[in-house]
Amino acid sequence: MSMLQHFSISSEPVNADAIKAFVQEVSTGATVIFEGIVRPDDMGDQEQVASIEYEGLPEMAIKELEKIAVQLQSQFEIQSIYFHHLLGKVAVGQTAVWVGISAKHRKDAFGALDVLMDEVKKTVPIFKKEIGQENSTKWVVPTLQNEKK
Amino acid sequence: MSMLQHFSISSEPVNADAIKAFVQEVSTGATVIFEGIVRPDDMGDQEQVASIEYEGLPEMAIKELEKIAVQLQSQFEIQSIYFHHLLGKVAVGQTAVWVGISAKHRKDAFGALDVLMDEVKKTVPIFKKEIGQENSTKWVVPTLQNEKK
Amino acid sequence: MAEISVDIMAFGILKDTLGHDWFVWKHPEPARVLDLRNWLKQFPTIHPQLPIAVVFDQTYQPDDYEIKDGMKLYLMPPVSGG
Amino acid sequence: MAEISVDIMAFGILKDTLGHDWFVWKHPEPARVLDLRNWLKQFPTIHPQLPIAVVFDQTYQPDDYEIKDGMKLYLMPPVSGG
Repeated sequence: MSMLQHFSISSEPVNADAIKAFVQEVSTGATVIFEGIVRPDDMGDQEQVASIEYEGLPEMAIKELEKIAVQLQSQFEIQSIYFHHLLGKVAVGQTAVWVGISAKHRKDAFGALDVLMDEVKKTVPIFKKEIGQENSTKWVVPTLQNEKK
Repeated sequence: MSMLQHFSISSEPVNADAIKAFVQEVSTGATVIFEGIVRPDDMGDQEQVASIEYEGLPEMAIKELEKIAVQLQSQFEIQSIYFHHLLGKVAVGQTAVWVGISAKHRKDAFGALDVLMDEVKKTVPIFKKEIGQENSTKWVVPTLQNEKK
Repeated sequence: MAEISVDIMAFGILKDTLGHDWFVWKHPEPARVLDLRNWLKQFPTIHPQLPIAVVFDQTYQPDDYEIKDGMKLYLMPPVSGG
Repeated sequence: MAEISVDIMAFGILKDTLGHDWFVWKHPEPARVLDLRNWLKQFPTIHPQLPIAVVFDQTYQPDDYEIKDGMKLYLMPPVSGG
């Protein structure tokens, strides 16, 4: 089954309405739009995250996202995927990642969204550094206790 | 933990931006917005659904939704829920149900959305009748082979 | 023997069988939800496997719930919103 | 013995250890990804349990992948987007 897809990684935010229009263009059934927003997590030493700085390799990231899309199509019946990830500094409360998915049935849309985000966190070359209110920085390394710098 | 919640059932559509504003007001972390859209399903006899007519008991529906919200809070750490269901006739391609959920972590938002929709389909007194392109009608009865009228 | 009389409104597919507005149901005391369900079995147009919920006071009531004179009840087929 | 020379750029936490721009790595032939990983163990500032991915041609390469002279490689810690 064919699927409409859009993957982008840049320092420009996108408009959620554009994502909605993209995924609803080909949908009758279920659309789901997810936004991942920067949290004021505790960095330790009584300091809270003020922003997160993302860096990555956009071209390779899109290649990895395309692989994930192939996997999703084998697992779920979905009609479209829209994915956008910001690079650069994103303040607490701001959206860093947008995902839109449409499917005939909601279970496919929900399942694909969940698997997509899990896979992004395994293979897509994007790296984040927390920046505290006092400007200390800490790279986030999922498999290790986080390193403090 | 406190949670912001809004449940409504009426013949008026809502604006997805309002849902987004509602759930993002209290969110840093993850927001997910689901729209359930009327599908042009096959009704048999080569006729396709042109619209769906919803009827229900709004006051009792909201009571049932409040029970579901209590259940969700026991299972997931969520910050807000917004739910709106249309009554009356909704054409193919139009949204009939909107849900917005925010949580600190996306797994809670996704899980709560999935459970919410499952529970709505068990206990919330809303009933739908498919109306075909040739104006034949068919009540949708999930536990039976659908009755044709 | 005393008899109860209640107003009933049906929803969904049941509405087509039982009427689009309130109707009156009468039954000797004591009347329980199960009696109402059994009464509904007389209608050949109601599918014998259709689960029917009986609602009073915005609450689904069980088989042994006693229906009192003057109550307003709703009859509901399985819900299908969402 | 011939030696290969490759350009390497590090990402994330590795950037702070190895430099913010391209650096050159030299190694006798044959050089495999495992040799590069072993070389990285000399840095006391790199956590010994940090998984490090080696990327060539936008692809994660395995331990036995042979690194050829003139390649441009990326070193990546575990990804943390999303």
